[in-house]
Amino acid sequence: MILEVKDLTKTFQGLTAVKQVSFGVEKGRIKALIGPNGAGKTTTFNMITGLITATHGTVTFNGEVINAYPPHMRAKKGISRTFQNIRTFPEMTALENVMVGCHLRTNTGLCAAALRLPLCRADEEKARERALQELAFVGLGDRSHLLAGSLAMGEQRLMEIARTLASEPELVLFDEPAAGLNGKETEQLAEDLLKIKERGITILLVEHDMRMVMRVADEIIVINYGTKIAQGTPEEIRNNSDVITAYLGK
Amino acid sequence: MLTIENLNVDYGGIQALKGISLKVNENEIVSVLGANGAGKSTLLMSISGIVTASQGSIVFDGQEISGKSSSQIVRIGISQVPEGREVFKGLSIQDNLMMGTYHHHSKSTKQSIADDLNRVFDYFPRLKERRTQFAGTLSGGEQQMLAIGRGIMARPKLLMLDEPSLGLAPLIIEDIFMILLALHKENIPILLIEQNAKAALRIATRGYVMEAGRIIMEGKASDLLEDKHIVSAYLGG
Amino acid sequence: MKNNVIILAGFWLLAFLILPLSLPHSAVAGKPALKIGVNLDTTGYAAWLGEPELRAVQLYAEQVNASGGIDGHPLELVIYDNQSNPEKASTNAKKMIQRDKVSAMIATSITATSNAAKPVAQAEKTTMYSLSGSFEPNYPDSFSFAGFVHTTGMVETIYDYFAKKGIKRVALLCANDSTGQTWFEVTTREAKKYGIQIASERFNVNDMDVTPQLARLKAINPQALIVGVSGKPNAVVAKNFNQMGFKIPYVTGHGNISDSFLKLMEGNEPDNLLLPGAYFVVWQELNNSYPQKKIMKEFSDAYQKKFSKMPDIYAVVAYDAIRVLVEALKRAKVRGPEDSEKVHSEIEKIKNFPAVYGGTYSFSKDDHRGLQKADAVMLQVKGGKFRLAR
Amino acid sequence: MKRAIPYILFALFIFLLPVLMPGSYWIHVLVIIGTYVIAATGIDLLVGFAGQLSLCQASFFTLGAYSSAVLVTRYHFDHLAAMVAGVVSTAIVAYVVGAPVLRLKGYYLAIATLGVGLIIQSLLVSLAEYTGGPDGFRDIAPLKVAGFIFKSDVEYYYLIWIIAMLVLLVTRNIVNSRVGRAMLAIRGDDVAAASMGIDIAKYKIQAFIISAVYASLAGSLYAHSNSFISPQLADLSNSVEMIIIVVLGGIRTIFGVLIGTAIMKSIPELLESFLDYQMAITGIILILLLLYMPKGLLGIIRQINARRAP
Amino acid sequence: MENYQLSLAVQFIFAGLTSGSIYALVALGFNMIYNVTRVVNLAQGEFLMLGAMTMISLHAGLKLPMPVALVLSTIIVGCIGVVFDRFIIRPLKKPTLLLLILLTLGASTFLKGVALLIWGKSPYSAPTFVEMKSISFLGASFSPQILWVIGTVVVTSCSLWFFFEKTFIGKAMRACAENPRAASLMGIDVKNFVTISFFLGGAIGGLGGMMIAPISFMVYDGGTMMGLKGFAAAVLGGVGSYPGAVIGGIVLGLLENLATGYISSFFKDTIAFLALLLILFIKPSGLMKRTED
Repeated sequence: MILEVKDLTKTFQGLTAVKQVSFGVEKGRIKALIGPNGAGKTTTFNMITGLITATHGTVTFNGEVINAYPPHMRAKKGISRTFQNIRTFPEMTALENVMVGCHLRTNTGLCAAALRLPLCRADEEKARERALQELAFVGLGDRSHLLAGSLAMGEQRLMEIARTLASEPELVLFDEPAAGLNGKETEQLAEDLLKIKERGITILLVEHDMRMVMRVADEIIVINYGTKIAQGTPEEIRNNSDVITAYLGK
Repeated sequence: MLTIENLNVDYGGIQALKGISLKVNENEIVSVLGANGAGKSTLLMSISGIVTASQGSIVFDGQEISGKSSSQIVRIGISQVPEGREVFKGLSIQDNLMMGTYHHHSKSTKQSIADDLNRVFDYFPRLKERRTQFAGTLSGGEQQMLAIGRGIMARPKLLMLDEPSLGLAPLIIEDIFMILLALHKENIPILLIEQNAKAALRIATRGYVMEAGRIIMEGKASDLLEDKHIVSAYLGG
Repeated sequence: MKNNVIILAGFWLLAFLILPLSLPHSAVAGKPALKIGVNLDTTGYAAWLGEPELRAVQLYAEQVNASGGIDGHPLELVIYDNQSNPEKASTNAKKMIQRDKVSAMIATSITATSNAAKPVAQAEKTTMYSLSGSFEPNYPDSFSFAGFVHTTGMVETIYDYFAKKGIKRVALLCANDSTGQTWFEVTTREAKKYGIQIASERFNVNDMDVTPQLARLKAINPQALIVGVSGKPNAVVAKNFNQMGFKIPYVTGHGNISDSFLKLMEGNEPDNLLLPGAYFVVWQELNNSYPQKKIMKEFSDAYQKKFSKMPDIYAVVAYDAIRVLVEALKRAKVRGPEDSEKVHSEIEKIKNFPAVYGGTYSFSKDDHRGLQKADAVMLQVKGGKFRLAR
Repeated sequence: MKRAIPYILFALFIFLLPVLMPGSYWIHVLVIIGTYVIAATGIDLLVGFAGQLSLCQASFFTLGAYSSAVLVTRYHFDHLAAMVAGVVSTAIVAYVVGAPVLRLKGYYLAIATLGVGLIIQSLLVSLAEYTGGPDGFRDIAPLKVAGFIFKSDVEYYYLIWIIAMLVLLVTRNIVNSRVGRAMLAIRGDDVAAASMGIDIAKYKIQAFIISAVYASLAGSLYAHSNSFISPQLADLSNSVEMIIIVVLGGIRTIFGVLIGTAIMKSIPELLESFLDYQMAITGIILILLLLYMPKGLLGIIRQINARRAP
Repeated sequence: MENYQLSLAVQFIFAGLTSGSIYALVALGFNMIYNVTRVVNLAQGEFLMLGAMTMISLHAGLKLPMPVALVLSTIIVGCIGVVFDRFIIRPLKKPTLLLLILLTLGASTFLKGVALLIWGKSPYSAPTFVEMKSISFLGASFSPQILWVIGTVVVTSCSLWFFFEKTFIGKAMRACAENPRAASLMGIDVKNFVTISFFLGGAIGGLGGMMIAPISFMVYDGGTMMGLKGFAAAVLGGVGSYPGAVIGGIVLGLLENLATGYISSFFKDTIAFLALLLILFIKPSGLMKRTED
């Protein structure tokens, strides 16, 4: 298990958004988290990445309890994510956006930067190369010089993925990556996720597009009203009557 | 009902719409498909008067509406449910719905507005339960219901929806499309823009396909569903 | 790359715009004009002082030029506004000395701006005549002079008056600005000599309400209140003072001797409003034998005729300052900026020069004010007019 | 190497200026411009790159000025040591203040920094025993470094402009590095930045401290070159002026600060004959510049160039 | 002695209420504009000054009776607010917080400059609305004008609250602020509402100025500091909240005056702003922030 979530609970002003959710993610696999809108999926994501702190329960990553870590420390440990409403740095170019992803894997400090020491130059070169590589990986190799804000939405999503990969994560959390993409783009995205999995990176996925989830996920967890209602292989989930009434329909 | 001819829209030097011609007849659900950035939202915005067309005509109910302000257009009877819901998060759910009545509020009787409200609550019982809560506390699916409800409160002669299924769970998408069909039965024509092409074409009577600001194909929805090009480009294998 | 070239071009352009400005003004035909720099607070918070001062200086320049100038040289004023801002005051001083080549300067009426201009005058060896009562012009090799009786003299005048009236417990309310600071320091220091007991509070010039301070001061049951501030805040204090039912004398600084102060206090005038000031203010009350009464009347008439306004104490101080400077220019036979170093030693030689202010100016190496404590007098505001205090 | 040519030309220009206009009063103005370039560059880094609005830059400037002045004049510190002490203590103040304040955002940050500025200013006024109070601090000794005493404007001109150019260079280096990118990312979207492993608090405070250090340095130089300082230097309007400088020159274009400062400090010079009209005219100029050139002069030049380039 | 302490405390509190109420009025006008347009208007203090100056000119200069002068100058300053929006705010293409702050500060310089040209540099005063020397209460005494000031704050804040929370039009105005585009899709004429909000914002600011004119005096640059303190009050109470504006203003006013009274008049601003910072550190979004954001 690379990630283990145990009894995770979050209450907002008396309302329980997530109630004692527990699951694990095995290394090198794709796990999907599905459930109706407002079921608490994004809240769970935010607790894993540290954007909000859990009211109760633990998040264990690589055997270490990381509850007390702020987001950037968790990123340093190897957890990276994308966002439901794409979050780019719109006034930076695509290349610079992805170079920000290299932040963790370079270490120029303030003084080295100010004096532009050789260390700093080397870091810059390294980051640039890495960023170009990742942009090429997601198929944006020729868009690197454009401002992130001027890219089409699908491209921004891909750029966000490249940025995530540039931080050399062990685990990536994808929050509804297919939202707003059409059928064909979604298929392309599924291919990309599988390619990322091939690189040995573990994936936790939140998605409403069932076709994609069924195609890429090794295992699926279903939550509703903040509690886990089912867990299993895509096949099992597809036939689970609870899931059908709560989420899938028909 | 709605007839658009040769519509052109420029966005800061970039031509977003190039000679669009489109029609919505009475009692129709027309859906417009297309990739991101094809100009679908711009089309709706120019019908609503948020964006002004550089050329072309939009005739609604026999009346030329291009060049009219958005508030005039709402008054004429076109109501849009915008992409991404855009509910007023700081207002209560009931107040959100009441905002839909803004353009006829002073002319309508209290009773007729209350009837409308009840009609919406019949469609979306979940909204009724939470009528006094802030809209910001709703989940994505509920917000979409609210946005549609707000559109209905405007008593539209034409309802336009921009990606109502965006980011919603399968079950809720189904609910929403059922409600669109129900509205259609009440003789409200609908112009629907959807990324989720399959679902859209299933309920639509006719469909248009847009690419790079142009309409490249149009036809009966059932025909489009079977078209090879559409299947490979938008529906996925 | 291209950007940088454009920036560079921009800078060159700027330089060409600036260069012509930096050239000295060409001399006019005839005898070259003698220049006096006027560096006043004509806008900003001390603008109400700067304005009358500027008017008085302009009036005198006109009078001098009408009567043939200084040995045939016309007098030219180089006027800059320092916006009551020390930084501007210092810049202005540099500008008038280096660019405009003035022979002497009149500087501001507030201490902070005078202090800011002082090092420039010193470095450039150019005489500066400050119009501030608390500015310190006496120090080794000083090129600075100052108008007014020194604040210490003013405070002593007040305390002498208190001694006569048997006042021993005094409440002190000073502003958090330059004037307030000076009054706070001088009054508390002098109080020891006179055996006066003082309770003090501070307030901000922007305050709309000083009742908390006044309430605290009430605790010592004071026999008089001294308010160390000039201008507008006085009105707020006076209003609160009356409101709280104080009946004791209300004493404030000489900086308030102006028409605008009287207007300000209209309707809120404390029963017993006192301030130390100059004989000029009450020249109509003076005996005809008072030696300066004639020049006082002349100045007052000329000023009123030109500006349709009563001259206030600041106008007088500025008028005197330029009179002294022109006198020194005459005596030193200054013919151009190259002679400006001589001006200050010439002023030190001026003795018994009649002051429109009241009294006479007698300067020396150690006294760059020239006025004595005896030239100050206690005044009282009665019925919207300044009177001699009984 | 070719890229360095404009910089060298510019440096040459700066060094030739005093030769071109000897004895001119404008040298004095240029000294002041140089000082403000140093301080405003800090604002460009903090507001432009890290996206943290600060309304207390002038207070840090004044803090630097006072620490130099008081230490040298009252306690007879070595001038260089006093300057360093001033910079260090300002950095400490910035750290102590910045740690809590920078957690705030938007107007809350604006009002908090404004409060910090007012507190520093009112302390300088209140602690009259050390600072001379509202009258200001006068007779500050001219700067003496290794036996050399800076006296004339021209000497200060060279000193200050060398420092200003170093500051610009250092800032440019920071901006074009991992650190600068991290700051820009925080400005763009702090949540995304944190998710990329950027320690938001650390970089915000680094930017805050650097800008305070620049301000303090500029303040020290100002104190010595001007020999008189007063708490009015810490006025809010001065802090705002520094931000306006940055915006006019072109926010996030390091060298735009030069243009912005030149404009802001020349406006009053050029308007001086308007006296009472000055304020209204300055207001109009500001409004027009901000409305029709929100990207600043250098920003516009860059935009035009970018459009021309493929 | 105890009596003395009590009257001292009452005196401090009334002083705090007076300045606090003025801050509250500035903050109310500020929030009024912010809530409909999301514009951060730092020139609100200048509306105060314009209100006071216009009223004094109308009353003392044109000899209009006080109530007429009050109403007229409220309308005039409201109209200035509208002009302000038309020529200064609306041309701004991409409003950011930074640009808005700078722009409104620039506008404040301009308004001061114009006021300087019209009214000159000398301070003006106005008579209290009701002829009365002073009111005594528990040994403390204060100006009767305080009651007018407090009354104005109560009436203004209550009617604003009622308007925006309870009336249909008020809710529509809130909708405009939250999402102008969605609002116009409802047929709401957003531009009209923006104009109305600037009118009201200007009018409330002007009213504040008229209320204090008899207490403090007004000069061409007398509004700036009050504007800033009012902005601080708005932030303290939570930007956008009307009860917050009132509470923020009163808290700030009380803090200042209690600090003056009980600690030291020398460190008044220092203490008041330290307290403000502390409150912000503990409650980073102000005392009464609405839940929506």
